[in-house]
Amino acid sequence: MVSLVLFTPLVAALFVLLLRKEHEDGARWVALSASLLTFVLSLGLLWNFDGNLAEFQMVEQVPWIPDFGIEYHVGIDGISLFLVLLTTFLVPLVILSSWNDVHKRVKEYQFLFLVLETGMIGAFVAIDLFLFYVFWEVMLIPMYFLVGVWGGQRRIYAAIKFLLYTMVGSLLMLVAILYLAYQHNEQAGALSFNLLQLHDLNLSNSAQRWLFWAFVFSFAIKVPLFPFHTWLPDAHVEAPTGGSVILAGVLLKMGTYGLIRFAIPLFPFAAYEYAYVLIALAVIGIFYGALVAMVQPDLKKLVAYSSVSHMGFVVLGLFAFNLQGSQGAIFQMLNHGLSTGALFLLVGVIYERRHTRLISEYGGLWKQVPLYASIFLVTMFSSIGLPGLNGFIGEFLIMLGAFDAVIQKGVAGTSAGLNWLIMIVAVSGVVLGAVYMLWMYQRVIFGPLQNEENKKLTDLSSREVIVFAPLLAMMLFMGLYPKPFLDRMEKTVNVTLARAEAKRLADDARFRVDRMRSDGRTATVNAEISVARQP
Amino acid sequence: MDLFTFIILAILLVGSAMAVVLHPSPVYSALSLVVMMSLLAVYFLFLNAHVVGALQIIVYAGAVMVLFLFVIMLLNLQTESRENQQSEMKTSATILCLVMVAELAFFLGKGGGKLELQTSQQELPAGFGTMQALSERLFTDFVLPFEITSVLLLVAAVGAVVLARRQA
Amino acid sequence: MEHAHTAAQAIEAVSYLRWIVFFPLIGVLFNIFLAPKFGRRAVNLVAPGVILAAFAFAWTAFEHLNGLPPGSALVDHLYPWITAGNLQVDFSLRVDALTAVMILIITGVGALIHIYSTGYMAHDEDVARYFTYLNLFTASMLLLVLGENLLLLFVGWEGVGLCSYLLIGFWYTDDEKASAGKKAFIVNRIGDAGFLLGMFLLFWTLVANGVWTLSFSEIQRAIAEHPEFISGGVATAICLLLFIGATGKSAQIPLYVWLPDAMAGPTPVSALIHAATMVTAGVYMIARLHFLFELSPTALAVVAYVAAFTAILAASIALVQTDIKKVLAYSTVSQLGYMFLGVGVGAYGAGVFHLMTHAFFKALLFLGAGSVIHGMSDEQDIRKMGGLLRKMPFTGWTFLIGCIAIAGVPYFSGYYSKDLILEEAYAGPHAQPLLYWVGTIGAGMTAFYMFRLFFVTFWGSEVRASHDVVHHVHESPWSMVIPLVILAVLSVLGGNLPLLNWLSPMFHAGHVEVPDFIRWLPTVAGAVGVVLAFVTYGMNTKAVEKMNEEPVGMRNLLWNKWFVDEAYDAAFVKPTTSLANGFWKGVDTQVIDGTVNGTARVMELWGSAIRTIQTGNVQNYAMSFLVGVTVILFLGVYLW
Amino acid sequence: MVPTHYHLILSALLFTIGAMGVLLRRNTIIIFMSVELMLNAVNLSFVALAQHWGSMDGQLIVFFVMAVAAAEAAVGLAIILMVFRTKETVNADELNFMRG
Repeated sequence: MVSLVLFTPLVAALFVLLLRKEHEDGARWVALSASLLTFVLSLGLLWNFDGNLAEFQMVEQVPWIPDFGIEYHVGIDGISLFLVLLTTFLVPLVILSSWNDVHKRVKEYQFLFLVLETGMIGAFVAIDLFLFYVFWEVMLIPMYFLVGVWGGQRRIYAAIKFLLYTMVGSLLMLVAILYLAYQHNEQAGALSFNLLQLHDLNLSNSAQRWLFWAFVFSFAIKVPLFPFHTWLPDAHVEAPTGGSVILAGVLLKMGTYGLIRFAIPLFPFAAYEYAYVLIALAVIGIFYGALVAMVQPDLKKLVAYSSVSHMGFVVLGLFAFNLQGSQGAIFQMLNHGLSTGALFLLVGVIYERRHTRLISEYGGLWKQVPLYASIFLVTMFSSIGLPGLNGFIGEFLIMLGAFDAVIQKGVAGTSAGLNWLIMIVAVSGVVLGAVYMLWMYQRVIFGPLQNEENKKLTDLSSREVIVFAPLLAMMLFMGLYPKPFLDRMEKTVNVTLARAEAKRLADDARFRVDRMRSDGRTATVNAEISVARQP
Repeated sequence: MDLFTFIILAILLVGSAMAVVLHPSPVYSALSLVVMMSLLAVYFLFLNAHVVGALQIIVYAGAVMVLFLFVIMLLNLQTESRENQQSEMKTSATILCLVMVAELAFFLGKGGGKLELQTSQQELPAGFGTMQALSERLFTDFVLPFEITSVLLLVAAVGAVVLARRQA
Repeated sequence: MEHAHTAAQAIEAVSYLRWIVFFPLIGVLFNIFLAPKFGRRAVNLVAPGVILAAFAFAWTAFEHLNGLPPGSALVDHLYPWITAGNLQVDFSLRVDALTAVMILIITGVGALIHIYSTGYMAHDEDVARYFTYLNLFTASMLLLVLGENLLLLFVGWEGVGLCSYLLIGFWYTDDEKASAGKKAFIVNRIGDAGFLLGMFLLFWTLVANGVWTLSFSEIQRAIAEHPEFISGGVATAICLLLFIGATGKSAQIPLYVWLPDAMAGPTPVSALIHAATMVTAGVYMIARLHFLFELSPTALAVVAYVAAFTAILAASIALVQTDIKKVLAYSTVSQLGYMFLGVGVGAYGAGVFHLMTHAFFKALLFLGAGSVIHGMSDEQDIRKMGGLLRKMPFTGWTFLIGCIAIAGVPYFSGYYSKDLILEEAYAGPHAQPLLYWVGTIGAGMTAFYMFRLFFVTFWGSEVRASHDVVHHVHESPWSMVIPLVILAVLSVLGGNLPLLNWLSPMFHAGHVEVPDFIRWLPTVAGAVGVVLAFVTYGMNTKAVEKMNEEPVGMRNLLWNKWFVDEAYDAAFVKPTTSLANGFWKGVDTQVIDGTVNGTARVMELWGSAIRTIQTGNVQNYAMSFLVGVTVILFLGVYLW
Repeated sequence: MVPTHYHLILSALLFTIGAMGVLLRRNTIIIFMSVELMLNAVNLSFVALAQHWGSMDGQLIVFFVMAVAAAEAAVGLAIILMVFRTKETVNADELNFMRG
């Protein structure tokens, strides 16, 4: 089942390759129908998913490179389920939206998009770390080309910046993955990249720290967490609309997904120890991204910086280490995928007509394109986090969780004043989010219609309405009835957190025992060991 | 092989090799190479490698060198002036080669260190180096590399044709 | 206390409460999807119709509740909304005595204003969009008061903010109006951020004691049974954070600045949102959470002081304004101050009472102002008006009734509620006698500026406007006049409604005993204000000319609203913008990208240095290759 | 009997002569022939070692080396031909297409 979803786009991609170059519409139709088919198949995943199970479901496990313990091992759990669905949901819309947008090398464009889809789904469903790494890189290459070939003026700079940034991070992660596999070899006698087996490794304190940072560095670049975010505005601005949507909608989620899937469960001790750093960076990102977004003259850049702010919320929620925060974070990933994806699509719509993204070029569009303006309005408020739309649920749960962690439990630090400062800055993101979005909206949509060029704008075509309708419907549905989503996540998140907490406590006890041994205080060691053995 | 034969062959081999490298005319160089390869074939016979010796004559001295001579004639290459013969790195290259020879000779002269190449001569199995023995290995254990080699040759042949074809 | 608590309180589950919210939403959907097909007449029918339907359901709920023992409630449980572990937030609606009053005000006044709008917006081409927003607003406001838990209240809370934003900026082609909408939303958001923090603190404080809930009734029960759950300091923090939310929504210091600007919207909107309903949400919220505020006298005191200060500050600004809507806007801020003063001194019933009477007379005043503006071809400057009483008799006389009511003339509605608040401030359960005096001075100012407005606008014999405008002045159509008349009747009689009795099971309000002169002093102050206004503006025809002069001294200060907007601009807006620019151009471009690109540049330098040995000559490469071989051989020989 | 390392030293000598040819000469054809010379030198050591260890594998490898050398000669000479056509020279100093 999972493999079917995973490889349908890839097969279709190969099929696209066989088409003749002139056959542009053929390539579009193949890509669209394949991605739709993938979406329908992924609905099967949702249908078969059992929300009462915390562990991976629909698991497929086949040896791949047995000598090194590498397996083709995929499955779905409450964390990845909706991210896979988000991916399969967005890709058809993106292909549809770029129907008339892309004229250059259409066949290759569709091919890369389908390969990209397989890469993204694969990264979400992989249980084997090696497999995860493979898909992680598979994702990178099509994106590099999408930016580099179909991008704007400075596309080469942006593409290379994007590639190098991500590569640097992912290489560190690769080293960490290999270390884990070898560690497993030492402790259990065989190489293994199986996440479920690697959970049980006993890592030393310093090893945990190094590995944690290797993983986090890689994911932080992808998220992107302040101060590793500068590739994002460049990549977004230069990428074609479809690329931006997928980049913001799905690729950024890889970072936060990696945090909750790998970094926190594998190294809970280090995660807890350094939570304050990540919370601080997340909060700075929220504030910083919002402020910088405010003064951007370019629509796409504005939305890109808003992503920095929104993804900061997600990281904040994850490092709250509680159910509310984590569930909110996962929910917020979906929200951000929908609303920021829709925002990029909206920017793409007017860019396609006017070939400029400068806010100052627009103004008073409501008169000319009321339907567009209304859809923009709803999307904007979804992004701002207006209650009743999806954004609010995520932000609320995250802040609720973060409040517990920061103020009540003091995860971030010991000084109450500092904790309140962190919390207030985080909440200020809600205000600033409204500031930059509304200001942008006012300058683009409101005011008098002065620019002659804009008087020629046409409102959304029926194709574009078809693209936006499902997005808006999902925003409303998720805002009004988030329970089906939250329920399916809850078990997995709960177990993940509980396991991480248990492991952290066990590690903590182990380290204390080690320290005492080295101090020569053997008398109390036995007592400590019995404490450590308790769950 | 006794020491005398070895010395004779070695001197001839080194001489013809030097001629290949140093002779100003490409044609003479090529002919020296033919001589050198034929001598090597003889050398192989002394080392119980009959089949390889025969192949050396057929493939190298026969096929490959004819190819070389064809090309030389095709390009109509003449003896070149002195300064055109040798590159600017003449001195350093010579020194480098001398150093390398010294190193190799030193290393091998000591019997290749732990390999102890001078002592452990052993009895050869019956039929060593014969066509039958070679074929048995070649078409059982080495059949896959063998087939791949055939593909390689085919590719090389096609490639050579494509490359050498005069573009319209 | 008439209602003793002997009778059993009932919680009755009903399923029609949802229709109170759903009907306006049906209107929204109609206006979005079907209005283009059915046209203006259908919109004019449907939009007020759905509000009337909601009113009918609200009345049903009220009657239903009336038939139950005091302190009862109706609950309509729809579905579990958010669940995350032990946290469960339900989508359920609840009507108790307080909510019943609120929904009747919202749907009642709302319906009148919808009807009025059909006349007022008759010449606007975007009427469907207008009613979409207005219906959505009503739905959100109803959700705000019906919501059974804090989060649902917050949904409505932000929803009304959204509609306020949309309606203020309704005439979006005017950049200033769009900016006013944006300002309203953002200032509200600042308050909302505080509100959220308060909600979080409350939630986790209860969780620390094992209670996972955001539901009002459960929180109330938990606190009633275990007051020790929330210590004094924490309670103060929670209440003050929530109050920050209230200052945003209900335009109190320091976040009141958006409300005067919000007058950019259509006048019926100002009447409904920025006078009668939305801005009172903060008062409602505190009344709803009074059990929480009771835990912290400090917080209550802060509320009372802020409120009184707001009341007098806004009243002072209203004294000199010349825009008819601006005067009413500052008057609203000031009256909201009185409401908060009421709840701040623990007189929740009195606060809600004033909320209701204010809804009547301020809606009346705004609608009257709208009628004037409509008749004067969109002129809002009172210096260009005058003598309108004769030209627009219904509007003029009903406006006068509104002025009398707000000025606190005895036996009109404002008299009852405002005096009650001031009496409570003097001797109530959390009395702040100082604030009684502040409030009394404010009452005098209120009477003065309202009658100044009345005299300058309606009194006199001639209209000080251009010939064309004067020629066009006309009384408004019936659809606008009828709501005026109904509201005028309510403004006169509203004070006699037995609201305090109705609310008493919730708030335990008792009558306070105060000396007679304390009881009459606010009325006297009001009378002085009226007389002063009459002397200055009613008898003196030169007064208007003086209003045209350049303001100096104190007048200048008031004319410019104490320069608060300018101060905020300098203190918050400008620094934020320059900080943002600094972040972008400094940190992002220079520091981070500088580092990144610098690394790349260093690599490039290395590359171009190393590139020189790439001669392209095969023999050079072979040479270096052989050098390497030699070195390795040497190492091999040496090591072996 | 001649000890094996004599053969190997001879092989090394021939190899170095070939290498010297590669480095010294400017004529690409002669460079190419020197490469062939080096290959032959290596073949010599393979055959000698095959005899030394009494294993046929060395001879088999020589067989494959010959095949590869033949292929290489064919392609290499074709390349030289083509280069000569465009550059009108076989002088290695003047062939710097790969200059960075």
